[in-house]
Order: sequence, then structure tokens, then C-alpha cells
Amino acid sequence: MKARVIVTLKTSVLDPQGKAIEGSLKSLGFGGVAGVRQGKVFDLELEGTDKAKAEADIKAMCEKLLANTVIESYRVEIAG
Amino acid sequence: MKARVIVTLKTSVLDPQGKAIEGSLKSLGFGGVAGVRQGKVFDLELEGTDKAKAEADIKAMCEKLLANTVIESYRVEIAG
Amino acid sequence: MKSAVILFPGSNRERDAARALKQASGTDAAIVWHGETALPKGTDIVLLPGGFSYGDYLRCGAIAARSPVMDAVRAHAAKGGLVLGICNGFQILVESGLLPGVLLRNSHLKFVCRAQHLRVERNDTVFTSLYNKGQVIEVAVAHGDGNYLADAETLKRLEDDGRVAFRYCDASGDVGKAGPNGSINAIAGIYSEKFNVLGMMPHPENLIDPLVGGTDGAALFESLARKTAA
Amino acid sequence: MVIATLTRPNRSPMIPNTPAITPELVAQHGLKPDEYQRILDLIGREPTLTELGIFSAMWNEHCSYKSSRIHLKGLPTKAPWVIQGPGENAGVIDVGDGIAVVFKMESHNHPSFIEPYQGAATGVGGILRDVFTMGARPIATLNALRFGDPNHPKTRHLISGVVSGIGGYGNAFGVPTVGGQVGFHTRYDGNILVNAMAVGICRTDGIFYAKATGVGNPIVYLGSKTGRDGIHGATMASAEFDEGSDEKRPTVQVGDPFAEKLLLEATLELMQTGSVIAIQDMGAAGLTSSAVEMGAKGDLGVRLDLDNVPTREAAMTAYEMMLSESQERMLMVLDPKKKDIAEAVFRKWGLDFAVVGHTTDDLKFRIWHQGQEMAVLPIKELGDQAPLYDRPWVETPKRAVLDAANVPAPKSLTDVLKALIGSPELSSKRWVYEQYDHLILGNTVQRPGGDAAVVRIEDGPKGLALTCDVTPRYCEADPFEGGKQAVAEAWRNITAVGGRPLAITDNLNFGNPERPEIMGQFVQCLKGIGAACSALDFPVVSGNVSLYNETQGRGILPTPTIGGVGVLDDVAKSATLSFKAEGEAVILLGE
Ligand SMILES: Nc1ncnc2c1ncn2[C@@H]1O[C@H](COP(=O)(O)OP(=O)(O)O)[C@@H](O)[C@H]1O
Repeated sequence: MKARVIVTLKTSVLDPQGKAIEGSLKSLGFGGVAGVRQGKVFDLELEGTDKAKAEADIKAMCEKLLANTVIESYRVEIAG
Repeated sequence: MKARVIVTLKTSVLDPQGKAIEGSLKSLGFGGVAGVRQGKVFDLELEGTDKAKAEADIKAMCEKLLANTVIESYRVEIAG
Repeated sequence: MKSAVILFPGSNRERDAARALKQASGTDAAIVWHGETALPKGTDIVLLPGGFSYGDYLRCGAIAARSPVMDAVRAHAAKGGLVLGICNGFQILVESGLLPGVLLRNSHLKFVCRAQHLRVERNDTVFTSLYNKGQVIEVAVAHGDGNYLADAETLKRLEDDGRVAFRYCDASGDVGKAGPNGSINAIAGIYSEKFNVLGMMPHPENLIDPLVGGTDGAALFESLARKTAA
Repeated sequence: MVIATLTRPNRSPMIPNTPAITPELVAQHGLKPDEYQRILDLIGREPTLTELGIFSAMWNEHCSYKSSRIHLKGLPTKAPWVIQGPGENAGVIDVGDGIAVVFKMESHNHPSFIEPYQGAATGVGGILRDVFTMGARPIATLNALRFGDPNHPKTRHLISGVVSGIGGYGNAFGVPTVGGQVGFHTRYDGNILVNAMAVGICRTDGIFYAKATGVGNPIVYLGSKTGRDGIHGATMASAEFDEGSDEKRPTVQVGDPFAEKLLLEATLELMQTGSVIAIQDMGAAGLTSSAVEMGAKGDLGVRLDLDNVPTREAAMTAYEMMLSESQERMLMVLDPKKKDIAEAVFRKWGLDFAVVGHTTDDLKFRIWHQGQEMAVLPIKELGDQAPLYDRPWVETPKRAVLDAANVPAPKSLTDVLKALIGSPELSSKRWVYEQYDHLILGNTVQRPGGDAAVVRIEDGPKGLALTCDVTPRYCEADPFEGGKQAVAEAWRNITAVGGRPLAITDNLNFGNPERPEIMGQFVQCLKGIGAACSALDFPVVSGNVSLYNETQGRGILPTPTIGGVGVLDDVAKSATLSFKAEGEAVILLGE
């Protein structure tokens, strides 16, 4: 089973990377960019076929390792 | 307009970060993880409402800056 | 020798580089701001220093590679002008297309700072004429993303053309052991096709003084000074 | 999906500035009932919410040193070479030839436990700012770290995050991290210690201070924008952790070493223009404590107009702006005639620059926002009238001296040696310091791995010997002797490399001072430190106190980290610890 986890900084948290990328896009001539936030994506390959279990497992992985919920939020997408 | 760009390493490129995370997940007791690949996500806020133009612009941003196409592929999702 | 050290926001070894150039040539390097569109007249060598340009955000060197001054650097290189990129400078060179390949995160995923032996692969270039071929030198490494990678075809071309400048090795010159970062073929630095552009991860500019770890890096700057002496 | 809007008007919905101040609200601000009474007596009315926030920031342990102040007064802080003792952003000593050394150590313990990478990184950022706000270019950093039992499930994660955070910030900022300490003990399981020290140099006539002068001079905000970072972080740093704190964790700040590097270059460039009258880093309790300090030190009032504060988030209230702990920010009082020159420097470096207020002659701290006066407080009393406690303390009972005769001799000395050098405490720390760039700037004469690091000053021949020391188990067994020993060890490490010890900074990490045993450790350690400093003519010029390092009633080992600085007149003469040749004599000095 394939799953994707997207981890992003909470909105109130400073994102220095996003800020720098936004500046660079602007100076490259992309004027219409009003904001950039950078996050991480984890593509997981899981054994088994139980979707509900996978979802619970991934949630636990996020809480324990993939995200620091003090500053980050995460979203889990399980493929088909 | 909001858009999301997902940049991932091409499959042929080794991903030591993903490997390390896979190892950590296993040692945390998540046995069923068969593979992890790490990528980046950029959430963009764009001015204007022309979806086609936005798509073309974002493609150009990816080619010029957001992805290093020697090793990375990208995907663009435009909200709504 | 007229040299220009490019200062990007976040560069942090520009003083170290300027000091090494001055020690070798007796002249002060011009410090050129990243927003400039031209290099000082008569520049012989452009040095892209180490550091974390733009915080190394996105990818190391990626944002700096797209700053205005890089067009001038590209034009300088196209005319055969000398360009030396050290550490972040090397990353900027590959991101700007002046050198092939990519520099990935170190294979052990950690920043590494330590003394490191290098083997000088050839001494018939402007950068290395004062070394011996095969000489083992000790310089410093200090980077988190120095893991050089290129596709098989590019790699073959680099090797066939003798464009590998330095390889990581041990004190006896053996490159078999793992380098500090997992680079393919233990590559620590490469030349451009015309051998006028050199990118390298290690820091020869920090090893120019017997009191501060040794002088094995000095010959690189002295080679340049000799070649470009007016 | 939520995406931050980055360009937005800074209009706040008017959250009431004058809610009823309930005992609960007071308690949430970490203020005790008698402390609140003190506020009422001081201003003669009920405070507004913004004012309550300002008091909570100024009167917490972290800012006011209310439990430690009276004891800190006993430390020797003077010597002919001391230019600035405790009380400024950092201490300053004279090392001759017109060169001043500026240094300080500070803790970032609690944030590093919650988010090890960012907590440690912002700790390094904060201490670097303390040094370059005084006009000095940082030339070295050190760090003293304590973790729990190596086998504790959290330790591995914490150490790896902290070490990469320290490296991540210092390496990008571009300062060599040349030394430090790493220790382990189960008593740090729930409270790790991250103490960072920064050292900078400037000309003795080029030092900048926090004291504002002149009425009507512009107060300028510099650096990154203000967000809702760590609101109440300063209060958190003084509140004991309880079991539930994993859940109600407050936000921590994210560091931006890139912005800090720009801030460094811009600040030093600006100082050259002669436009800076006073300058103060926005550390914990950001805008509040920096503005109050600049005004109070100069016997001036301060008026801030928050509408001009560059913000990162929409609709920030006065309360939030005054308590934000966003990093990489500074406050300056500028010469009005040179404001444009100053602004040009900051624009060049791409940093925010905004006039957010001015100095006044009414000795009041006034906060204006959206046409309303949100706070008006007596500026000097905010600092001077902070609570001061002489907390009860008890002496640590003397332990019986062990009789060597009762300690069984080990069977194999080789095994003992192996056990010692294999222990986490004594094993090589290379894994740590290889992740720190210790060679940048090209002046590191003695790298990590020796007794003290030696860093050359510019082109020499002078250099500095730098070290961090403390042995917590000695301090636990006998706080007085342990405090003395920490200073003596710093002294020895400096002399061992050929340096002349000049002064120290300290970082006093202890448990809950409201417990007499802990307060006793604190008082006695401090006495020991003072005794050793006096005996050695090795004054304390700066420092930091971190109390309440305690989880579920169990405190850390008393850990007064000492950061020592010495000078070498010629770095070529520094001594290293390796044996140089075969057949040399080995001489043991001392008892
Ligand atoms: N956190 C750290 N950062 C940088 N260097 C460190 C750190 N911890 C230890 N070191 C270095 O490792 C060496 C050994 O440290 P330590 O065992 O504490 O030595 P000692 O007990 O002799 O002071 C010293 O040179 C010290 O500076």
C-alpha cells in the first residue's frame, strides 16, 4: 500500500525557507507570488492491505517521528 | 489562488534521508514499513484568477528554481 | 592578480577566501555584491566563497545561482576567465550549470567538519601547478551537502577527460576508504571542460598558515597568483 | 489547506484591553497574588491586559532574577581589565592593544527539550545577538550540554536534535564552535541543559550600550518581522514542568540563521556610521524588555506606536506584539540626523527597518495602538520594583568522608581504565564537535579535543583561550566545593594551553528555588564560585540563571556552568596536550 504524508509548518510559525524562496521567485520575475510556505512530503510503502490499520499506524508515526506537532501539522493520504 | 507543488527525488536517485527515516520507524516498532522517500512541498499563494496562466507560471517556477530537474521531478496542484 | 570574491547574502567564508588570495598574491581581492551586474574591470579570477547563501534554503546554492551577478560570472567563464567555487561556491557552480552534476546531502546526513586528506589528481592546471601530481594534501572539510553525484554518462566524461581535480583519500593517498560525505568516485572537486572553472567542497583557504592547522591549501592560491601575475 | 497570507493589513479586531482582571488571569500570567498586589500598589489602579502582560514579562524569574538577585550581588565582578560587568547584553574585558572581548553564556533548556533542533538553534542565535549588539564581531561559540541517561528512550533523539540545531545555526551564521562539554545523568532525563556561550571582539572605544539618551530620538525596529512566536515563552521558561506539559506545549520559535547573519553585517555596518545612540537585542520578552531597559537605563520615557511594528501575522494585538519572542530582532535609538543613512544600510541587507516610537521625558512606558493608549506604566519601577525574594534555604548536609580503606580495590586496573574511557561522560566527543564548523574564519589554533580552545584574534599574535566547565556531581555532593571546583577547572584549562585567565561568564542551572534544599544548593554554589573567583582574580562579567529545571518534583543536578576566557600574548606559544616525542619525561604537578 502506498501512502503520502504531508507535513507543513503551522501557519503562525516562521518559515524562513518559504520567505527566501518567495524573494527569489520575485526577483526572477514572478511578480504574482504573494506567499510561499515550504513543507515536507514522505512517501511511504507499507506492507498489508488493511487501510484502517495503515491510517492509524501512519498517524502514530507522524506523532512520534515524522512531525513535531509543536510547530508542524500533518496530513495523511492513502492511495486507492 | 492557492497552489501546491510537490517535488520528489527521481526514483533512480538514492534517498539517504528516506532510508534513515525508514530505519527509525522500524526501530520505533513500525514493522510494516517497506520504504520511505522524502520530498518537498511548496504551498504557493498567487495573485490573479487565471488558472491556465497560473499553471504555466508555476511550471516555469519549477523549471527555473523550485526543482533541480537533474535529480527531481515535480507535480503541480491548483486548488479549486 | 585581480581577484573578485562574490558576496551573497549568507556567504560566510568570504574573509577567509580574501585572506588566502591576499597572502598568495599580495593584493586585496575586490568584494563584489551579489546584486552587481558586472565584475570589476580586468578581473582575472572570480571566487565564489563558502557559506550558506540565502540560508541554503530550498537547495544549497540554488537561489544564489540565480542572482544577477551570476550572469557576469558566466560571461567571464565563457571567455576563459578563471572561476573558483569553494564549498557553497561549488554548490552554486553546479546549480548555475557552470559545472555538471549535483551535490546531495552527505550520506550520513550530518554536517561534517574535520581535517581531510585529498589527492591532487593533476598538476597541469592553473589551479594546481605548484602541487605534485598525486600529492596527498591535508585541508579541511565543513559541509552538510557535499555528496557529489552525476549520471553515468557525465561521470564517464569527467573521468575520461581527467576533470576530477581532487579526490578524498587517507594519509597514504588511498581513495578506497569512504570520504566524508559519500561522493561518487570519492570526488572532492571537478574542473569545467576548459579547466578554467574549478569547484571543490574542501576548504584550502583555511589551511594557509602553520599556526592554524597547516599550509597545504596555500599552493592552490599561489598557483593562481603565479599564473595571473601581471 | 491553509496557506499564510503574507501581505495583509495590520488591523486587529479590538480585543478588549480592559477585561476584568481575575485571579485566574493573574495566575495564568505566572504572577503570585502578592505580586499582583504590588502592581496595584504601584500603579494605583487595575492594569489593562497589555499592562498585565508587560508585568508578567518583566517580573518573571527569567527577566527579573527575583530569586537570585540578592545572591548574585555577592559575586566579584571587578578587575582593572573589566570594561563592563554584569548588567549589559554581555560582559566586556580589555585584552590590550585596544582590543575588547565581549562574551556571555545563556541557557535555552526548556525550549530545547520541547523542540531540540529549533530550541538549541535559537539559543545560539540569542547569545550571538547579545554579543554583536554590543558592537563586537563574534569569533567563537562554545556550548555546555547535559542529557539524561544514554539509555533513556528520549536521549538519543534529544542529543541528535540539539547537536544538529547548534551546528545548524552556528555553521550557517559563520562562527566557529570551538569547545564545550557534554554530560549525561538520569537526573536530566526530563530537563536537558543547553547552555551556549558566544565570544566576540571589538575595539575598546567601539562598544555599544543599551542606555538611551536624548528626548524625542527615534526608536527603530530592525531585523525580522514580529509573529506570535513563544507568546509567554519567557513565563514558560520559569515555570516548572508538570506531567501534562507534553500536551499543552506552547509554541517554540524557529530560528533563521540567515536573517541573523544579515542582521550582524547590517548592525556592524550601521555602527560605523555613528548613528546608533543605544541598542538592545530583543530576547525573551522581546519588545517589552528591550524598550524598558533602554529607557530606564537612560532615565527616559519611551513611547511605542505599535501600528508601525512590522508583523508577520494578521491582526496582532498590542498584547501579542509586546510579548512576542520572534527571533532575529533588535531595537535601537538613533541619531535623528542620521536616520536616512541607517535606513539605507538596512534596506541594502534586505531587513525590516521601522521607526516604532521615540524617547520622552516623562519616565513613562506608553504603548499606542490604533489610536488608543493600551498601556502607560512607570518605566523605572517596571524594573526596579520587580519582586525580590530572599527565599529560605537550607545547607546541603555534609556527606561523610569515604574511607579509602573501605573501598575495595579493583581486580584489574586495565578494566577500570576501559570502563572509564568507555563511559559516555569521558568518551570522545568527536561525534559532537565534528558537526560544528570549528575552522571557519581561519583562526582556530587549538581545535576541540584539548583542554581549552585557542582562537587567534585577527592576524595575531594575540589569541584567546576559551573553555566551559562544571562537574555537577561535585556540586550535588558539596555545592560550595563544587562551585569552587568549576571555576578552578576553567582556570586550569586556560592555563594548560598557555593562557592568562581573565574573566568568566556563568550559567547557573538549578531546580525549583521555592524548595529550600534547592535554594541551598544555589546559594552555596554561588558562594563557592565567588570564593574561587576572588582567590584567582577571575571576575564574573556576565551570566544567566535558569531555575525551575525540575520535572515532577525531581530537580536536575546543580549545574553552574562556568565559561572561562583567557588571553595568550602569542598564540604560537600555546601548548597542546599530546605527547610530542618518545622518551620525554612526564611530570605531575600539584598534589
Ligand atoms: N558540546 C561540545 N561542543 C564542542 N566541543 C565539545 C563539546 N563537548 C565537548 N567538546 C570538546 O571535547 C573535548 C573534551 O571534552 P571534555 O570531555 O568535557 O573535556 P575536559 O573534561 O578535558 O574539559 C574538549 O576539547 C571540548 O571542548
